[in-house]
Amino acid sequence: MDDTTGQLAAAVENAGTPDAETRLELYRLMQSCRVMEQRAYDLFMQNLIKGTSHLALGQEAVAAGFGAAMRDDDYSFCTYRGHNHTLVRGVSMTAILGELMGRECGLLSGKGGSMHLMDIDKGAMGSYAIIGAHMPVAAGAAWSAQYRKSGQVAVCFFGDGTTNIGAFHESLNFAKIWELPVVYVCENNLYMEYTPIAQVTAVANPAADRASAYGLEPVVIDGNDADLVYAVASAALEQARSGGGPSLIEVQTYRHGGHSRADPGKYRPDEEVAAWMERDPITIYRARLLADGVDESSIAEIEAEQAARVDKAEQMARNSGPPPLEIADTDLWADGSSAWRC
Amino acid sequence: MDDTTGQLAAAVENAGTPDAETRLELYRLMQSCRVMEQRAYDLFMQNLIKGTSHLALGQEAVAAGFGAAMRDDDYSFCTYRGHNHTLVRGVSMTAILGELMGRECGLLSGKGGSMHLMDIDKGAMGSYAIIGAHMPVAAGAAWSAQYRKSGQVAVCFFGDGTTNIGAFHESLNFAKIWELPVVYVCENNLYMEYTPIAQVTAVANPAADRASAYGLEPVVIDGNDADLVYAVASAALEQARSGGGPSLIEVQTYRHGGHSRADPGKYRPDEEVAAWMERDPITIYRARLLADGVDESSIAEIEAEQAARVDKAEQMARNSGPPPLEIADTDLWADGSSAWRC
Amino acid sequence: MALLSYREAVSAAIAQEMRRDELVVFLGEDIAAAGGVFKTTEGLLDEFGPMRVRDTPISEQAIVGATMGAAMTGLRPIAEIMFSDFFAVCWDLVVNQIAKTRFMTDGQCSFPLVIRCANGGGARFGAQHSQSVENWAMAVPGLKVVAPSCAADVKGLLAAAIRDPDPVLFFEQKSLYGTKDDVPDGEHVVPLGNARVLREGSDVTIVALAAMVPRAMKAAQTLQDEHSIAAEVIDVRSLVPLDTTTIFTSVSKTARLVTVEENPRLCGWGAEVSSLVAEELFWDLEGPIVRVTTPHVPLPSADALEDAVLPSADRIVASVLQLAD
Amino acid sequence: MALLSYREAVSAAIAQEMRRDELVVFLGEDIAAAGGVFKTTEGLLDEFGPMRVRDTPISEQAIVGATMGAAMTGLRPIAEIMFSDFFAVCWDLVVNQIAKTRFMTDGQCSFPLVIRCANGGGARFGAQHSQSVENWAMAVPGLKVVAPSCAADVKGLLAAAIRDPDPVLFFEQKSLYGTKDDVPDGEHVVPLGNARVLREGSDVTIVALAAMVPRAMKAAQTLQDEHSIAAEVIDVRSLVPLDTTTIFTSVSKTARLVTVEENPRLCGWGAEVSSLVAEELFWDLEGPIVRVTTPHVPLPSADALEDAVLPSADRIVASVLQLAD
Ligand SMILES: Cc1ncc(C[n+]2csc(CCOP(=O)(O)OP(=O)(O)O)c2C)c(N)n1
Ligand SMILES: Cc1ncc(C[n+]2csc(CCOP(=O)(O)OP(=O)(O)O)c2C)c(N)n1
Ligand SMILES: [Mg+2]
Ligand SMILES: [Mg+2]
Repeated sequence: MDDTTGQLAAAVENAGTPDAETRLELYRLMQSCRVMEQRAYDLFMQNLIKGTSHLALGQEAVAAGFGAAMRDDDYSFCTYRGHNHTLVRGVSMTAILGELMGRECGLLSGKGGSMHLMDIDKGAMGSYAIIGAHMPVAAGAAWSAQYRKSGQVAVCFFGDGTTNIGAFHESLNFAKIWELPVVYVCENNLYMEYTPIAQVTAVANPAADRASAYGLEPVVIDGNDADLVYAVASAALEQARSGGGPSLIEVQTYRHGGHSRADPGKYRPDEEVAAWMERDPITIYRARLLADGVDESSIAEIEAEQAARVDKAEQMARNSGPPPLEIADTDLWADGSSAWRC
Repeated sequence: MDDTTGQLAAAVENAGTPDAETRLELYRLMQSCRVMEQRAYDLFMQNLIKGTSHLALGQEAVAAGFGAAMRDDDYSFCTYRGHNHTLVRGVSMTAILGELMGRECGLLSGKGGSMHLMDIDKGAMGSYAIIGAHMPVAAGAAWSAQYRKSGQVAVCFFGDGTTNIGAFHESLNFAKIWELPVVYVCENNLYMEYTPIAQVTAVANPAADRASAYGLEPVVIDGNDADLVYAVASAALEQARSGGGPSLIEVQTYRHGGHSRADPGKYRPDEEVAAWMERDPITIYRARLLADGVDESSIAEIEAEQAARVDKAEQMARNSGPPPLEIADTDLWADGSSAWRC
Repeated sequence: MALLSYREAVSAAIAQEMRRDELVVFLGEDIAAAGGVFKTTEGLLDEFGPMRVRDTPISEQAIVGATMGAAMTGLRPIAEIMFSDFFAVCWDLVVNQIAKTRFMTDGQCSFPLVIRCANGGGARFGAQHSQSVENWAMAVPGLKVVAPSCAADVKGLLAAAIRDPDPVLFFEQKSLYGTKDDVPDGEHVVPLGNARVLREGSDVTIVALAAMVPRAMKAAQTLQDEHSIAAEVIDVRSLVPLDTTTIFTSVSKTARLVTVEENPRLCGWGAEVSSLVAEELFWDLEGPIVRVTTPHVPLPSADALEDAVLPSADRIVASVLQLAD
Repeated sequence: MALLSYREAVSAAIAQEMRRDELVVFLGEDIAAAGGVFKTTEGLLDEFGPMRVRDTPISEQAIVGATMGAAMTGLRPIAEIMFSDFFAVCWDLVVNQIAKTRFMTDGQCSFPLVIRCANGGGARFGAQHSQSVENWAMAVPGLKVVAPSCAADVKGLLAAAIRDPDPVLFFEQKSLYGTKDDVPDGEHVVPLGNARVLREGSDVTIVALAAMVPRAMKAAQTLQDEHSIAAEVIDVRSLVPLDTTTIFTSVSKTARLVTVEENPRLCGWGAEVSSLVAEELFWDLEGPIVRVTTPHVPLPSADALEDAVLPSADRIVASVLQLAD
């Protein structure tokens, strides 16, 4: 067994309350995610977002808790359900909505779409739409940080369903044997697309019950508690940064809506949905802040600020035209071209 | 946790001595493997076996123990290091040596080579040369047996190095959730090709320490003890046959020689090699039989019979010509042709 | 005749074959209870039950490997790989195991299996959910490769694929799922390996596949109406086996060939058809062989960009006109 | 000049580049302590230490994924995939992630990485350790594809690949590892994308790659000696970028083209070259374009059988003669 065993469990156990500023930041981040994705849903319904889009409404505490805990130069890797993970790194909301809408102002000028958001200057190292693929890539970024002695950490988000694919297994073993500074975060929202994870998984906690297979500490936390996510994120980042190697954290959460697009999520029992709606991370956090004596006005200010932000972002994205057609065959190669002959 | 927990451990604990006939059969099987592979080594050195060949000298107790315990219609799946696993199913030694030598009499008429032995009539469902690939295939055969209610079990052999590839992970989870009648056997011989397994694996027992990740019982046994292998094989086969689902068994063993071809295996410490040579499964078993009162003459008889068998097999293979060139493009399709146009 | 969508034809074919042969089983992600993410498999779980129609974890190697193991031990499995792009995560099982094992073992066993997938662009899903990879499959000895362009062929060719004793990769074009078409009533089976001449013409042969077929037909109409060029349009339908007889007969007549493929430029199936004609029918040709392809880039996501790169009827028309010059 | 084997040229190139740039790192199975299963990487661990030359588990997805992650964060990694056949177990990382991410993200990052592998037949290893898959790579937008035929090019092209800002798949032909050749002393770099005319001739152009190059040269000699046919032999060296200028210049002169490829028939790189010529150089041609390929089957293992399917100098000669008829 590893000498770090218990370190993260201890962090969870002793998680205090973050300082006041951090708490408002956590609320701000969650609120920004919420308004942005609600707007994305509306835009989808208006057919202004084509193709598909995978919302993480209900899962905001995870993005916010890690986002607040990460250093600016840390790396984050996420999936198609990665709008929030991208936003919390400080990426422009206009650029995100613009990308979902396929506009010129989009983060990727419309070349990537909702499933592939990346902003490398902010350390948002991409959204990957093939299950598990980004897990070894995150290990590679961590390897690079380790080799360059940069003190950076890579954080990699993925879903419960992802724990059954081969890349999960290879990545965790690989990260552990090289003691890489990478934090793997399994957002267990109980479902793959439409199939309940319990139906297709040999263990109850798809990530945590497998941690020991990689010499890692099993950690399961309430992913709808932003303070707790922040605490465990801080501890895992610190462990990685100080040479203590990788970690695997399972956070329990729930998506309010369906898997993607207009999926109504009808395969989920009503009571289950209702119970989780009760546990909305933002409602809970707002009430907690108030109970802890935070001024309602500072909360309202954040809400107003984010509401204005999303309105402005939507407007700018709407005003942006379609991308110029010339970019359809640029930037395959580093020289900017896509030439395959000479 | 699963209700079968402890079942195999109990079998190991209470492993009695197999009946006299079975014990002679175990000796016979081990001896047949030994003489065949020693001969294969000689033939390789004489350049009569081209390409490559991966011997399992020293690992015979595994093939023999499972071979003796399996029902004739059970399925076995193995790797490039699979000559013994193929032979113990009752496959012709001439056909195996002939295949290694690329002769017309070869098991696959020379089309497959040493890494791809298969004799489907004997339930020897093939040797697979890409690490891990056969693990889900074995699950599929078990699924088929389950669906057809045939009572057959699939046994799948692989090495310690194979536990770090994705297919391992997917297969075990898949086998468990469908409770498939498949027995996975990890032959831990301490090395992948030249790299010690401990250097690249996050846990000490590469298979057993991961069993719980698939809701399976952890089992590690001495793989050089044919009686013990036979006992655990019988228990695992029985569990699978009676609907108790899959199992994962780690057997500790050692290859006497290098990984393949003329690899002298110099990366292994001398003391390690010496210690394991002391634990040669055949020497041990012979001594045990004698100690238990088995007649030296019945042992000698087996030895003479297998010596004669391998001489004859070699002779027949040598006498066989190269395969007819016409077969180089037959049997891609079920109709016997390789036509891609019409 | 019944009007069925391309999507409905998928489940119709599977149901037809499952009724006929209880060795036919079906597995994949979200295919059973949910009826498939493209709703191509609705109703199958209800009719055939959970032992024959099984949801799996996200484990494509396990899915394809299990399909292989089942096929070599007496079943006739059908697997779904949700998007053809995901073949890349289980490619070893497809190309090194399924495709090779019969040959390597001197014909000891065969692999009566089908792997279906949603292939191709047009849905604004971005580069990892939109590519056409039928050329990947065609490049591998031991795989049969089918890609229908209409509901009737989905039903008939999928049924034939399920009955076929060899492994078939079945590429459904996701932008065609909503298209409707007359499908013969009762048992419907279309033998593999027959290209179909959809429109006769004497001036140029246009060979197309899947989503490119309706575009080629539209182009042919424009060529006729606006340029008095009579194009013969052939739906290849099956890349392996490839019906060179039908293609060659047409090219012998028209002396000019244009291929229209959705896969990116390099080493696409059009290159194979072109090289066959350049080798075996050279003396019949009266002009260059033109290939219309997606340029050699991944597919962009924004609608305007995706439309710009996929071969369009206009681009086909322009290519033929250039050839006719 | 120094006489080096093709095998030694691999480590010479890696050492040259690692000395020059400490961001170059190298990982793979058995490459460090053991010096590689083909002994292509001996001495590197000793010289560069375990932080730059690292042994990995049997986890090709982790190897290639880590290579990608390292490349996008400032390193210049080199990965070894032991046999090219094993690309199938990590193909997703190569084709869906590495190849697409720069394009999809509007050029936000580049991927200065190399994946080396042992490719091709002739070693009697059987179908899962012998195939030529350079055509798989060529079919994927976003990958550069290099396959040298001699030690000097191994060193020079591998060095160029390591310096290249884009992902390069580097196919070493395993049957050539033992061949020896003069390699320039000192720093040696051969730019990617230049085919090489190895032998001039006016009657027919023979385009070949890797192990087929010496066979094409042998065939050209026979054609000259026994049939007075002057063949021009071109070593393609790099499939992407493809030097169509050199190939077209030659075909314009000879008016006849034969391609010789080791990959199986369908959708090989020869099909692409043939289709390019059939489209763009049609009017210069005076005869069919002939492709010599391995037939569309997996490689058999027995020496007699393997030799029967791989293109031989004799088969090349026969194909040219048939064309000359
Ligand atoms: C290799 C692969 N297989 C299947 C899919 C299709 N797919 C997209 S999302 C998804 C479910 C993923 O579930 P989970 O990991 O729990 O993430 P969540 O969507 O719940 O965030 C599936 C099966 C895919 N993208 N990649
Ligand atoms: C996917 C894949 N990667 C690498 C190899 C090359 N290779 C062949 S055997 C081997 C070592 C396997 O080790 P282990 O699983 O312990 O089996 P053993 O050889 O010890 O029986 C390796 C790396 C391969 N065949 N397939
Ligand atoms: Mg989920
Ligand atoms: Mg081993």
